[in-house]
Amino acid sequence: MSKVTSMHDAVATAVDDGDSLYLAGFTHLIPFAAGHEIIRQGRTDLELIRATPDLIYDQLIAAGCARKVTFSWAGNPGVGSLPAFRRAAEEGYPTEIELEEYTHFGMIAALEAGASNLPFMPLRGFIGSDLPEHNDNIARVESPFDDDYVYAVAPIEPDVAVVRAQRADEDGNAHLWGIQGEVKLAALAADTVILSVEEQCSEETIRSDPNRTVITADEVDHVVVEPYGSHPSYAQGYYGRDNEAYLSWAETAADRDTVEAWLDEWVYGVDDRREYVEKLGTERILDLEPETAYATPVNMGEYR
Amino acid sequence: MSKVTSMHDAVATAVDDGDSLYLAGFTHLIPFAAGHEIIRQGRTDLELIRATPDLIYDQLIAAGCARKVTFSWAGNPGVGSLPAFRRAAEEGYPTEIELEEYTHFGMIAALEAGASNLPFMPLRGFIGSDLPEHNDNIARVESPFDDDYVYAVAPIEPDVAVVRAQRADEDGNAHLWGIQGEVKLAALAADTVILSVEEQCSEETIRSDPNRTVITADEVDHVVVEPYGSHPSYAQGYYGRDNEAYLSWAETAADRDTVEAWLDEWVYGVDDRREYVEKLGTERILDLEPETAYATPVNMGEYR
Amino acid sequence: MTTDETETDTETETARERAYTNSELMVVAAARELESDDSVLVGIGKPNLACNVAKRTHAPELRMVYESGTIGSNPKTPPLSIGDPGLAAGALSIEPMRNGFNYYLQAGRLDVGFLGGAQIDRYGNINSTVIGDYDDPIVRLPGSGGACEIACHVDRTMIITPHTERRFPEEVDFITSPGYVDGREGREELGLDGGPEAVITDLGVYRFNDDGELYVDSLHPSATRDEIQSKTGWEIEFADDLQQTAEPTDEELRLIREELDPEELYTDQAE
Amino acid sequence: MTTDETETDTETETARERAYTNSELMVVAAARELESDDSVLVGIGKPNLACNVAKRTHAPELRMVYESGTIGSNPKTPPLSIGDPGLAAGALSIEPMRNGFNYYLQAGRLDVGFLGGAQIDRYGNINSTVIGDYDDPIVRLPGSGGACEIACHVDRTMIITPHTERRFPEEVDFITSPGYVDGREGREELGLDGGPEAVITDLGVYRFNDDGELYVDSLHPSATRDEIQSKTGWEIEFADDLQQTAEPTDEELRLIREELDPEELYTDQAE
Repeated sequence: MSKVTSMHDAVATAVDDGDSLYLAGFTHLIPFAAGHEIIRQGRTDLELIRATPDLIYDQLIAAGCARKVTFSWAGNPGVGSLPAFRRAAEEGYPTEIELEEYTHFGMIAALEAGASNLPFMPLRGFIGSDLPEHNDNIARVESPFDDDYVYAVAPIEPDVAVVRAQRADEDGNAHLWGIQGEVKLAALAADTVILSVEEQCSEETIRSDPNRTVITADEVDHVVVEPYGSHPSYAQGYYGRDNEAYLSWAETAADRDTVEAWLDEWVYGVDDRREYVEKLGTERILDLEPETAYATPVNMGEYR
Repeated sequence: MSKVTSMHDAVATAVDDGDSLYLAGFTHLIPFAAGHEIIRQGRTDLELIRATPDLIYDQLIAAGCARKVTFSWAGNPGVGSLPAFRRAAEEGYPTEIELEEYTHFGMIAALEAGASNLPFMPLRGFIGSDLPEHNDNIARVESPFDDDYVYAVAPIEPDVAVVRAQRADEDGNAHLWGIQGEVKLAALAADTVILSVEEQCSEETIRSDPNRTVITADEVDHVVVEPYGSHPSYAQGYYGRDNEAYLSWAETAADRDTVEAWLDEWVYGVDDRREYVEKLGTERILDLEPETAYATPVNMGEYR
Repeated sequence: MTTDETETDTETETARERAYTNSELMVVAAARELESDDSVLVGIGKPNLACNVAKRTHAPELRMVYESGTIGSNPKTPPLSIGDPGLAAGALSIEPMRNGFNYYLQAGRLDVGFLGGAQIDRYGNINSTVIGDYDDPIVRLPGSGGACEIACHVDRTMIITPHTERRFPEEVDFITSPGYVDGREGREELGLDGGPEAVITDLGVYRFNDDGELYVDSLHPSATRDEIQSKTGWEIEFADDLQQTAEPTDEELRLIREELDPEELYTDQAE
Repeated sequence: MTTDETETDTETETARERAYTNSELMVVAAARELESDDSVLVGIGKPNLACNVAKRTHAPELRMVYESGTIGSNPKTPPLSIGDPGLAAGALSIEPMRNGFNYYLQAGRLDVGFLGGAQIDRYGNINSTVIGDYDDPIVRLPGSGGACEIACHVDRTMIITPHTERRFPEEVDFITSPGYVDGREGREELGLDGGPEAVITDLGVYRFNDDGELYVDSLHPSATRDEIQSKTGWEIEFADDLQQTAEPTDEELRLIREELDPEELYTDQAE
């Protein structure tokens, strides 16, 4: 049964005020379009969970959607800090935000526990760090077999995850290539999953290469087909990362007024991702297009 | 630097009497040729570790190579029991064998702990089972966050793992498709790794599809290029499973004499896998060949 | 339904009975336990046939998952093992073994699992490990494989086994896979949901009552209460409204004989 | 080498100094820490440049691994982020994030890691979390990301940072990533091997003595002992045989300026 819908309807159905939310993707396939739709629909009091809040959470924070940020690295990769995140954390503007902080490894282990239905996940992490003192979901655990020890993290189980992939069938079985990040874990750990893809494909395409499948329909509630839905993040093989947008964010978000003007223009000022892409313009889109480089084929064989 | 060598030399270098050994592969890509070479070289006192001992460990046990079997399901899939394993377990012939027993999930979790350098791995397994009473490497652990509990298993870290894949470059970066089983974990958990492949490929081929890489050169000590090295198990896309060989094993191994006659003919009676394949004959090989069915291509993109 | 009625039915069915065997009836009875939106962890042999019969009849959306990590397999012919290449080719996804157990089984994404066993007791606990003493076995069986955690984590466990006396002792020699332990409360105390749903033998279909104890829900046309009781190590209950197991349809028999098991590897088929 | 000699050297180098900047020298000094069979967890900016200089000169077999899970990346141009598409295309392998941390970092498969930080103390402990009180920050920094576990698990941590007074306090406000804790024994007691190997600043290259305390191993041609001491929150040690940091070669400068950072995103380049 087809789960294909619009981003507007998927967000309207899946995301409630007060929800905990994971917009997944490590640099790659970040669901910017979903984030913008959540801002347009005016959701508030969200717990924003994400290893790397990135620009998309900075925008959600600037728009006043957040009450809490659960994270492990809150910066603009290769550029510097996230201005709106800092204003919220340092000055409480536009909302006070509570912080729940991990290391990347700890955060991923917590998602792994959530994805696996385990009460905790051990890791050799946080050792010598001051972080465990400030987070009750990190605890030291002794090995039952010797005098070794580890830290454990409690499961993270978001109400809603939005994940992206390059292609999926109408049920939500998705092929993803390039950097996978924590996409699979976020989908498995969350109660409700919106899957957004660059293009829809047939079930046959999925079945032709089952090792490429990262998300299966079991986890997916809504499928949204949304080309360029990750810009200024990227989709491997479809378009590159718009590094200009990341570099200019430092200035764009430098103060309250400039970031609000940006939101007015690029989020509130467009109806949906299609309008956003039209506004970006053909030249910018074309500049991001990579040359084609196909993976060497593999033969799965036909067995009777 | 090329690690390519012969199976004879790889086994001679890597496998010592008394070693713990993991010949990996869940039904798919079982390293039969490596097992036969170990028998030919007369290794003894081995701890044979493997979720599914399958015919290859039945053959190693029949040949007197084993002192211990660590396992989770000792049967002939779809057929019945492993006669030589049972003779050793029930009658101590040709050697007494110690058993260390898990469930599949427990065994995989123990390999995961070994692969991850963790002192234990939790799982919701063994619950209500009598197995933990008989294995000191299984222990109950309480959650540090609530009143939940899990079982934990200690790490399994074999001295040597032999793993197979369809193709690898000379360094040991390998593409594997189809059923992956515990291949990756075994390679990661072991001290020394022999990688055997159906065919050697260029580093470029590997780099054209990095998401297909299951083993990287970091783990690999020896690369052996050995077509049909998994028969009567199979290599997805290259040849099918020789179910006839599995079905007839019940009879072949039914008593001491028949299994020894089989070893004389098919293991001691050939010098290497090439001779084994020649002995199998063209017709049998051709009968196992699947029709071609390529995976739908993906574009990784060329980024400058 | 009384014993008399059952026996009468059995007699009148003699002619039709020739048309199918009890092993075919077992497959069909198991198939009917499956619903179209089930994700089922398929075993080899009769469970695999049962899933394929269900998928080709009343449960077209049935999702078949194998311990080998293949998700949504669609094999053209029944596999000999749970890791055959025909389960991988054309699957929706293939997971490394750890992920299959961790994210699918343990995380509760699978509805149904099929298990066999050398011994099943009155609470549906299963032994597939050892007959006799663990350290000095009379018969060393294959062991758990995936069975223990399947029994822990799926919603409904289906057990398919021939009914012989040594298979149904009051207590198993070794618990490989938990049923209701010592009753439904025993299972709950371990923190486990789900549990055994049905036991399907060559004599009947059995279920579990409110205490978690096995009872006979339907008798196969060729079977009698006495036969079942005589082969069971405790006084087994029979349903007040004991039914006769519904017979295979022509289409179900055709599927088994022509498409799924033409070589009679897993079923004896009537001449 | 005495202070006088160093100063003399610095003066005589003034002309040549124009030919490169201290940020270029930092890149080159970091590159020289790398060996050809190292697996290195690369950071963005100068660490990435350093790895690429090393790979193109004395360490052709260097394996570059990124926190995003790309193994053996071979980017054509330096990435802005650690997850750029050019790190994925042409990599040897791409691991899900969990596998990268679990199987590569935690399992000890990585030799070198690069870290930065807002504060570094005398034992090489790093703060990249917060200036001021954790719950009421003066400056909220990005946080650990991968840094804490990199500091725990690689054999040799390299720290690249400008040397300003507020960056080198005697004690950091918050330990994000452990160095030698309160000395080498402190690190050992936590069960950690490895540790900080070098700190590379715009003034010099510093290492750690047998107690795990920072000392200045070489001075950059343009720097002085006094400058370093005046910007350090404790009495910093200088090596008995204090060296001058070796200058970039023409080939190293060419690589940085023409191939790796033509737009001067990460280095100031001499006119």
